[in-house]
Amino acid sequence: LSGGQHYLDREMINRYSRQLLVPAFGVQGQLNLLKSSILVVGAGGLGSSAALYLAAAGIGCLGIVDHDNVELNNLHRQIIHSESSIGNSKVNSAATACNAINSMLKVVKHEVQLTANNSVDLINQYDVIVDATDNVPTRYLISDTCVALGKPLVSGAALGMDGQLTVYNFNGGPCYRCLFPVPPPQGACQRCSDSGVLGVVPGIIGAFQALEAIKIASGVGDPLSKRMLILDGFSTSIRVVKLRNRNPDCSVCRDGSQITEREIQELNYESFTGSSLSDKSP
Amino acid sequence: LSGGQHYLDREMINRYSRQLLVPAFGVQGQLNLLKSSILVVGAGGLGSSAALYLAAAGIGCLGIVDHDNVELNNLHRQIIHSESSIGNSKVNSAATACNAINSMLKVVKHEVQLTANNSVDLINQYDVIVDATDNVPTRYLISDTCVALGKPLVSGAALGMDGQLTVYNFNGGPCYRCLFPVPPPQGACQRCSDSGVLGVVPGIIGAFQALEAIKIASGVGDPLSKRMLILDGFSTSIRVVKLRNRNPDCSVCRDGSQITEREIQELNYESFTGSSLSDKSP
Amino acid sequence: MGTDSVESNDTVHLNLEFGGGLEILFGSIKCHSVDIPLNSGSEKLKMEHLLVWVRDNLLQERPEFFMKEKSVRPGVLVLINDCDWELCERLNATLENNDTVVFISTLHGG
Amino acid sequence: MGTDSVESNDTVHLNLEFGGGLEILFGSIKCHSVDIPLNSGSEKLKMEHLLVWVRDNLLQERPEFFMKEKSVRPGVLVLINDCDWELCERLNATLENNDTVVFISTLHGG
Ligand SMILES: [Zn+2]
Ligand SMILES: [Zn+2]
Repeated sequence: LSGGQHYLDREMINRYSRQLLVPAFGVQGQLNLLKSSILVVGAGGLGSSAALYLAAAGIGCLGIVDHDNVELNNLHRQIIHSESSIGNSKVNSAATACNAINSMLKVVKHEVQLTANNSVDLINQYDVIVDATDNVPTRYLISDTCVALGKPLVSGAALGMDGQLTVYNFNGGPCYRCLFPVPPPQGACQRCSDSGVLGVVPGIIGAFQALEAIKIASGVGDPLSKRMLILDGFSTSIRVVKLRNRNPDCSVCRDGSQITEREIQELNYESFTGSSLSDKSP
Repeated sequence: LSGGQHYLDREMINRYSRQLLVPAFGVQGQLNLLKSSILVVGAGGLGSSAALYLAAAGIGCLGIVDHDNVELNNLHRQIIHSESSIGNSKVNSAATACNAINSMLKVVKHEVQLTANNSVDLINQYDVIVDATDNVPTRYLISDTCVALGKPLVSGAALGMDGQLTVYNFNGGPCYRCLFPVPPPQGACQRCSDSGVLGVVPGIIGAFQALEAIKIASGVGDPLSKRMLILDGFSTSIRVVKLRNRNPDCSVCRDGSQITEREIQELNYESFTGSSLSDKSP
Repeated sequence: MGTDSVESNDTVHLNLEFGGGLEILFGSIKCHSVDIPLNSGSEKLKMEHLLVWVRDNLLQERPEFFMKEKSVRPGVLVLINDCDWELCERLNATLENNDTVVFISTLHGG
Repeated sequence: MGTDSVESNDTVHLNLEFGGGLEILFGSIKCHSVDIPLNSGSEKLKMEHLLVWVRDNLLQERPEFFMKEKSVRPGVLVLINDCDWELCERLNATLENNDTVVFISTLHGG
């Protein structure tokens, strides 16, 4: 889905001039970015800032996946939406906001729930995947699909005043299952809709996700692979810790026998994790 | 300018429900926030994310100071604006975006350049000040005024792929002049408009500024006083370092002889720093 | 020199931190400065021993949300001096005086 | 054990980092692992001595953007092991083997 941009026209030079001036980024970084396509899965708290900053930065194509509608109780954190969008689809609302800031951007709206049946087709269309979802089974599904298709995955999460960020499946680094071969027990982890989140915390993590996706897509800088950023917003303490290497025995990403597209479709992520793919209340 | 909110009505309970569920924040944190007034100086790269997240979070009153108009080359980082606002005032554009996400918020538009003549009157109206400006003399002016009026100051900065964040003049911590009694030599520091910035970097720092301002206004958590967050976005490395205490000999904040409102008006910040208060090109 | 800390050859001083919501199991206190007694006869403190000590001495509720069998429950990352314990022998890792061990529950919200 | 590093009682090994744009003065290299020779007769390495060594051995251009008189120029923060050098005697601070010293230019953009 990426555009075939090989030069910067006059409007691009004006629009992106402040980025072109960054020595480490420059014209080549911007050209790489303009050729790239990035998929943001989830247009909620993380996806709001991730999608807006990706749109503004000048990627070639932005895909947005969500099947929810905007609710009033989203607006304390989901700054891509507004009151006038309440009741309308998040994908439409987010796409409108992204094109309002950058009409040169191609936005593809995927108003569906990501499932084992569509994840391969969706993810295969993009260069870099941003996991901005809010539940355990979708996180396994996205990571497994990225392994099968060889896509780098920028993964963020937030809850309460805490946030976490890492890049999976990049340049020989671990996948989600290398770190978490077994899902957590039910009750040990919760969604924003169950246990709350200070709105700006997913905003911070989502912006960091945009940064990592931009770095991967432009080929500039060192992405947060084999490392994890851990934010404690209550005390504003931040660690960037060293993570394990890829697990040579990982059930999903081990060399020579990575998970296949067909195997993904045959997995039941909800029964594996004991939790629902949908963040809608039952 | 703060509202006199003493209870949460039904719409507030719905709108802020995910924040009310955060144990450390809760109803008392939200009520404190709803009573607070916060001034964001600068509606640019830092101010875009800072103001949007403050608006969404439910502060009582948001002031925005800027005297510039929106330009196309702002839009790679200033996500509070959109193409339709090009040529219009940043303050109007930002206020419209903030009220679109939260119509309950009182927004005060200050379409002026902050100067030694108006800084006391402006800053005196607010509980917490966010420095989202882009030049050295304005940073001294804001800090000096915050010292004279006893206001906590959340200070952010970004350039290239680097960002910095700290809280000045809070709870016995240092002011800007305690750290930097002498301005840097000309040529040693530059503005985004001169030397460029990757758009998402001020987005990250601005969101952190909103977090710190929310913590101070709500009385929740440990603000980043006497500490500085230093972000290297190229390598995604982050330090939170320990800063000096207040300098007992600081020319501005020393006990018993703090700078006065009148002294601020008599200072020439442009000649002190050798640099212009305005970020407009000459 | 302090009067409120015990240090000897028979204990190891550690800084323990719990995060990502795991602190709820520990009275919502994130940072614990502790002196762990060594098992008689053993000269070194291993992670395996630390986990049992934490469960028996610091944990206030729901041990099944902290441990599973001899290790931490799935979904908890263990960091020894800012390094994934997978890089340093996991349960068999040896802890030195003043090491920092972080237990962090991975988040899934967004 | 390495062949590419010199360690002895006569040098102090330091990790130096330059940031906030200051790295431009050092060939745009942010991290430098260096062994600083001690002045003959002095047993300890002081910050004052380090600054001169950095200026004479690492700096590639515009020394006035790094130093002013005997100290760093205004607008540069110096951090010794993540601590503002103002908390540890500034020019008089003593550096130990494997210390990390960060020189960071404060930013003003937004
Ligand atoms: Zn794997
Ligand atoms: Zn001061």
